[in-house]
Amino acid sequence: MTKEEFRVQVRTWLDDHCPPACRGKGSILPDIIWGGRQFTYAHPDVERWVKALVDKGWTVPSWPAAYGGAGLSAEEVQVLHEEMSAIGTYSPLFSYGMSMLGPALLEYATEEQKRTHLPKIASGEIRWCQGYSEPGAGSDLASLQCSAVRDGDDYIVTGQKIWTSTADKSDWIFCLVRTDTHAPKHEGISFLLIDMASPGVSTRPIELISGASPFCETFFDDVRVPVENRVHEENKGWTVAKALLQHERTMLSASNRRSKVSVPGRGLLEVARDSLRTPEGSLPDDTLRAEIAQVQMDRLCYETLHQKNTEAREAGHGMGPEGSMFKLYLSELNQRTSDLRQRLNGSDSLVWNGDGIDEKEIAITREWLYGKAATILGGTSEVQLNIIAKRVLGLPD
Amino acid sequence: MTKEEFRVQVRTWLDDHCPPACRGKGSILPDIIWGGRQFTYAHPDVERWVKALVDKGWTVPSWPAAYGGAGLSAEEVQVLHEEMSAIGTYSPLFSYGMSMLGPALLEYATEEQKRTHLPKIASGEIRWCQGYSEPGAGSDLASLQCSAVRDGDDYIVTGQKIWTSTADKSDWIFCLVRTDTHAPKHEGISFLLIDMASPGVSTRPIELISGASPFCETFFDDVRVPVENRVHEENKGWTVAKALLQHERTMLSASNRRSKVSVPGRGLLEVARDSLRTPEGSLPDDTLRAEIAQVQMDRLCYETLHQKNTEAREAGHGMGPEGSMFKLYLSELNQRTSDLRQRLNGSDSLVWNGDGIDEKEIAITREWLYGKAATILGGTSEVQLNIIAKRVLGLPD
Amino acid sequence: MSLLFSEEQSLLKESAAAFVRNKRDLNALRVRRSSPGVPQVDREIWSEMVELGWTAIPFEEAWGGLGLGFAELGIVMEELGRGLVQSPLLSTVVLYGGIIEIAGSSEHKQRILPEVIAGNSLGSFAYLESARHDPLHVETTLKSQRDGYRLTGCKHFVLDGGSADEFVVLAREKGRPGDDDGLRLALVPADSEGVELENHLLIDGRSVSNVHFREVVVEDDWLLTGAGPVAGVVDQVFDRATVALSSEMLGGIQSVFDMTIEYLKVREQFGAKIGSFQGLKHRAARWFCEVELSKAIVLKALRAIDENGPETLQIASACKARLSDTALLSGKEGIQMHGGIGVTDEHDVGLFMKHGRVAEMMFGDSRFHQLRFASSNGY
Amino acid sequence: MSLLFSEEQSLLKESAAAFVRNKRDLNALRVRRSSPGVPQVDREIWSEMVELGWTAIPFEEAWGGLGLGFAELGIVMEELGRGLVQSPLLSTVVLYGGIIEIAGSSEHKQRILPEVIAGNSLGSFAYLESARHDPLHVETTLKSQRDGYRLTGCKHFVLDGGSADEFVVLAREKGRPGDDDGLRLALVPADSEGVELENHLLIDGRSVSNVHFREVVVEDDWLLTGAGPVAGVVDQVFDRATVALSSEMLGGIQSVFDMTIEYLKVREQFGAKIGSFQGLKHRAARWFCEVELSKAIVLKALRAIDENGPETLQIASACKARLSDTALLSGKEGIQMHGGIGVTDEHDVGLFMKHGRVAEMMFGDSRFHQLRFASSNGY
Repeated sequence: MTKEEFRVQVRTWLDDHCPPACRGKGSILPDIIWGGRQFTYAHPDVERWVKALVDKGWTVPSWPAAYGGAGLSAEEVQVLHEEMSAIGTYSPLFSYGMSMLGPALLEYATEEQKRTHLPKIASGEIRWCQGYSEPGAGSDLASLQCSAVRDGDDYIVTGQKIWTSTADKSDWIFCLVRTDTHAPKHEGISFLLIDMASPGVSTRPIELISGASPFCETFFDDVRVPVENRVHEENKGWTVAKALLQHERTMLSASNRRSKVSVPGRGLLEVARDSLRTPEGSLPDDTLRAEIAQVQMDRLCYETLHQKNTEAREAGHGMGPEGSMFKLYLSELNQRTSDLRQRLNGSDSLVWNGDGIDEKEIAITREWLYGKAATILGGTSEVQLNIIAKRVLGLPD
Repeated sequence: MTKEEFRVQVRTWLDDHCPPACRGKGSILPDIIWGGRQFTYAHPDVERWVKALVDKGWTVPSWPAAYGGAGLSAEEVQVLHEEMSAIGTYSPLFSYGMSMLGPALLEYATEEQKRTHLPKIASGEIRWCQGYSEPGAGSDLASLQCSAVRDGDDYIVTGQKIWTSTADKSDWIFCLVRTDTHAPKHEGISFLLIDMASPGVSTRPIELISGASPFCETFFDDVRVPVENRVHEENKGWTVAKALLQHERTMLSASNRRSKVSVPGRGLLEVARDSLRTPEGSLPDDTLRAEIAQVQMDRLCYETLHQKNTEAREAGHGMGPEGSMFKLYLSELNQRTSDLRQRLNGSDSLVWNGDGIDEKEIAITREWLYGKAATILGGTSEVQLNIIAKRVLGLPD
Repeated sequence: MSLLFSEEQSLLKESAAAFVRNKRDLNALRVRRSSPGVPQVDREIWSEMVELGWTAIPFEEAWGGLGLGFAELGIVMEELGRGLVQSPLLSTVVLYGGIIEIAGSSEHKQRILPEVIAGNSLGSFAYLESARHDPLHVETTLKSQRDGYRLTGCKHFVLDGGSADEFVVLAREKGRPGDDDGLRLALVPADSEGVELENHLLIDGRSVSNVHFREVVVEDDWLLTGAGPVAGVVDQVFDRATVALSSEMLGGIQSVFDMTIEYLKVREQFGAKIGSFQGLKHRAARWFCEVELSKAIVLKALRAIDENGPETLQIASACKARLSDTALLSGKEGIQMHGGIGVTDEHDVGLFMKHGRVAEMMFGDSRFHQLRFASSNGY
Repeated sequence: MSLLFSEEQSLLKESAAAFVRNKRDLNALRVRRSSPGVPQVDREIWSEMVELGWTAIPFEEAWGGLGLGFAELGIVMEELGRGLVQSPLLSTVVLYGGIIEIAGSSEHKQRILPEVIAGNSLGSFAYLESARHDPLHVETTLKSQRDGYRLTGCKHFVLDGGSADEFVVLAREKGRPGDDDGLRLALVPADSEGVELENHLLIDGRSVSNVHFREVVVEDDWLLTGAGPVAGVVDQVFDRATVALSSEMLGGIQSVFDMTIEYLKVREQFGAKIGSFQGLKHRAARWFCEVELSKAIVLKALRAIDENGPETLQIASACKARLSDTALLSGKEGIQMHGGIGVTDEHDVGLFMKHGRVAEMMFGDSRFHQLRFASSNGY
């Protein structure tokens, strides 16, 4: 089938299956649907649309059909996105299962593991979270202590994970655990899939400087995990972890999803115009004009670099360690942007609560505070700099 | 004698000995007289004034009288400076002998060495230069290779020094040389005084990115140096060197000498007014106003910190490793200042030569280029940062 | 004036430090932030501060003051900042009391200053009408009527407004917003008819209010000055306030710096103390320089306020600009060097970062003071 | 348009790189700088460039051009920048030829473009009258007389002015300096009576001239446009020039970056390669990011020039601002990381730093382009 034939097919299918309520400007589609057992649809049209996508394999179009995908080529995926964009719709299902675990399973899991887990990710039935970091093992991820001791056909897992994003809303967790305490630290780690309904698993939300957060601590108290839930060989979990971190960085480096700006709330310029009482025309303070221009220009440069990289990947060049550059730069750019926006917003953005203050009023403040985590979580800026220095520039140890 | 009695004495002496031509606004005194055998006075009044100071021991007033000083207390030195300032004069004699070698000799030299060398420094008869750095030993000063091998009552010195400031105009050089190649690197170094008229000593000026410079390379080709010219014990030269480096940093951290600004040429604001065609009033570009204000405010902060440190030292607290902070910050502040000044001066400061261009036209450009060396020579910024981290903050190795 | 402490100043510093060690309670700050309603000034701590004589520091002995200066008040503010101990010193002593001292009649001083010193009366300065610091942008009007004046307008960000007994209000008698002419300062009791408050809690636990004035009757003797330009008084008050606030910022900055350097010495990653990594070492060393510059300029600025020389305004702006930048850097590096734990609410570094951020923007951020410095130097 | 190279573009890049490897001669630059007098354009290298077809790249085939665009010209400029090979491509092809192409009559094009492409005619654009880039500040006057016009004024910093056969001069027919109205573009042969040059050598070896015009007779058909606003033409020319120059800067930046990273891998201090020190590693990694961003925006800007869409001006300004900042950083880090050897004239890094500095300021520094970007976005 040629590209254009495929395009025609897609159009027809969309005409038939995408409800008008899920298209265009007034679309009722939420930004993201994370799925999982706790999730229920707020609107039947959304449910109809997602089910149609799932049936077609188009929530994860590049995955093989056997695992819930549609086996599309990169070019076909591109066409699919273009056609959905053209009518103002998209596939709202998104999860760490889709963006991180799925690609790792495709590479490292057994056939049985793939058939068990991938379709439920594709359909949104099971929501996954990530159990990597521990309180004592931050940037030095591989120094993790959470242990899994073999007992017959099970592992007994004991320990604590931190920064397990949305653990309290997730059904399963993929975990790095230590299966050999005597081996060098990278060589005693295994990769386990754990059902969070298992006895001994508990979670506690983490409060951040910005308030309530999606992050949790997750505790494992003698949790039994069947050996068949180990991905890849025992003590070879670091190989899986590295592949998965690469996917995470790629995900974090996408400046925006579906062209919505990554920094929520009112734009810089909008805030500046309000704050400086200048509804139109040139702003009265050149220093602020220059600062706003700088972050806008930097974003333009960043997006161009990202586009170039995407084109190169589509042309067959792999994403290498330079993924660290994207994670590093975007997190800092977003911080600079929200720092400036908060500063422009002046005294209004210093308020936390009180008379007449609701969540909308303090959105800029919360976002600014929450953004402080961006240069730390998912690999600190310092770790990214080390990776660039070593693996991109080849500087000596 | 009370402080005020001393003040009266100083006044009377100045009245009698300071020629009118060497005072006040129209003073013919040069900024600095480096002295040395190659030097001749351009004006008899200046010669008369310097000779009078030398006779009185007031070119190095705090040194003991036996070595060419006047044995004044810190308070008396202060009074002397105040009184000279009051009539717009100063002691123009200045040299590395006075600021660096002298204090080190006072601490480490034998009585005979002091009597031989210090009076000639005090009188300006002998000009000294410093032989520390080598091409392979930059920041890692102690890895120096220039060797001194004992031969009877002499050392035979062989090797190369670099960044020997004004070596081509100096009479003697103080050098760090390696006397033990097997010892740990800090423990095989000795401190030698070498007459540059000795056979086998040669110098070559170094051209910098800013053009001709005071710096030289100095070569030692089997130079015989009497053992009596070694200061302190053999292989203990590093002790002397460290004390001397401290004096150097103290000297470099003085933002200005006799209240002349440290960055020569027209001031920032003057350049900005010309360049923006705004002879008075507010400058038309807020971003430039903010940049000029920033360096001016930073200089105010720096000078305040320097003053605080000076007061603390006068109150009896020693200058510790925080001297590195002064060297670091001032060199970078001066670079930022001349970078901004050159940028304000626009296309005019990009010219190197041509029709109608003389040295005065390119003073801003040369100064900007020369200033690039300030964060490298005398200990790079990186070395200063290491010292602060380790010796001030106590961070672990 | 020397930048070193006199013996008396060293003693004051010790006593303030002891007080703060004793009162420092960052968990109370957390609780307060999540409790409903905006809390009032803590009267218990306040009365202890009054007993220690801190409210009396900058006032003349004639009014019951100690006749000391900002060099001394700054010492206290710095120590309070170190422990994030909150008090109405800034709103009541520096702003309210300060304005009365500068621009009040002797009747005003007689009535107000002893009550401020005794801790009986709290006040604040109601000046701001825009999100960014822009003190001359005054739309609030003061209109002359047969039976006195009428005050109408809304003021933002009035420090400790919810606890104040009286406000000094900056209002416009003539001219347009932005003019430095036509301004007046009026005393308005908080319980006057037509005064209405919205109280807000800030991210760092401070309280501020929006204060609405609706046709509030202002009697003749509530006005602080003649019809001359008030802008000079406002400048002088802000010089004092920025420098006092800078002292408080300095205390917070040092706490963050100290706790972070300590963390670098104990936290291990990759088999080594993280303070041994040169990347962090160099940043720590640069941060140290900024802290040292901040200490120096605060000392100079406090003394400049006391000497009241012609360069006070420049020095005060240089001080606030520097402290704002250093506070920003300290919040950033403090959190980043702590890593994950640094962004959790349970760790103290975030509280200090928020304190620094509020202070950074209060009375003008570094951009504002750069341009103020430039203007006052004639360019 | 794709940001990746087409096969033709890759070939062009290889051929330009080979040329530069061959012609690169930094010692000649040093000699030239210390020789008396200001050198002319090197006609030998120029004729080789002409033979390679580089002068023909951006012009339509109708005039003998190759009908390619800035995407291709930028490839050549970048390689030239890598080796600091100087040529009048910027002055003659981008500025002089570009203006003729944009604003000339077909007679002008017929006369001039084939000669430019053939390398027979050199020209430049005489616009600047102030130390900082401020193209609308034009005091040079063009006065109508019975027998044509008279041109009077002085232009600074005319690129390769000493070698030019003809200038395009930006002059004011009416209005005041700073107005974007009342401007004209006039062709003036360099040998016209009343034209006088002062030639200057820049720190990076480029040549520029101050050109005085003293009552120079300008004939009617030397004028490029009607009496309409010329500012749009000037903007368009500067977009092209800044982006072409940015390409050249990118080449220089990459050379400094590469030679410095290489130095970090071989230079030893304290018993280790200095590239193993984390302080330098992190700075190198950040520098790498800036270089990568620079590469990307140059590609985008070159393509924007060719597409001539509504956002060209913003993209060109974002490009020049970024490249100016990266050039500044590269000069600074390049020298600092080389240490002492980096400030000596014998090391190449200083030559690249100077090249970057000149280009940073030419056609507006990053401050200028920040504000231009802001204005063009309406704020």
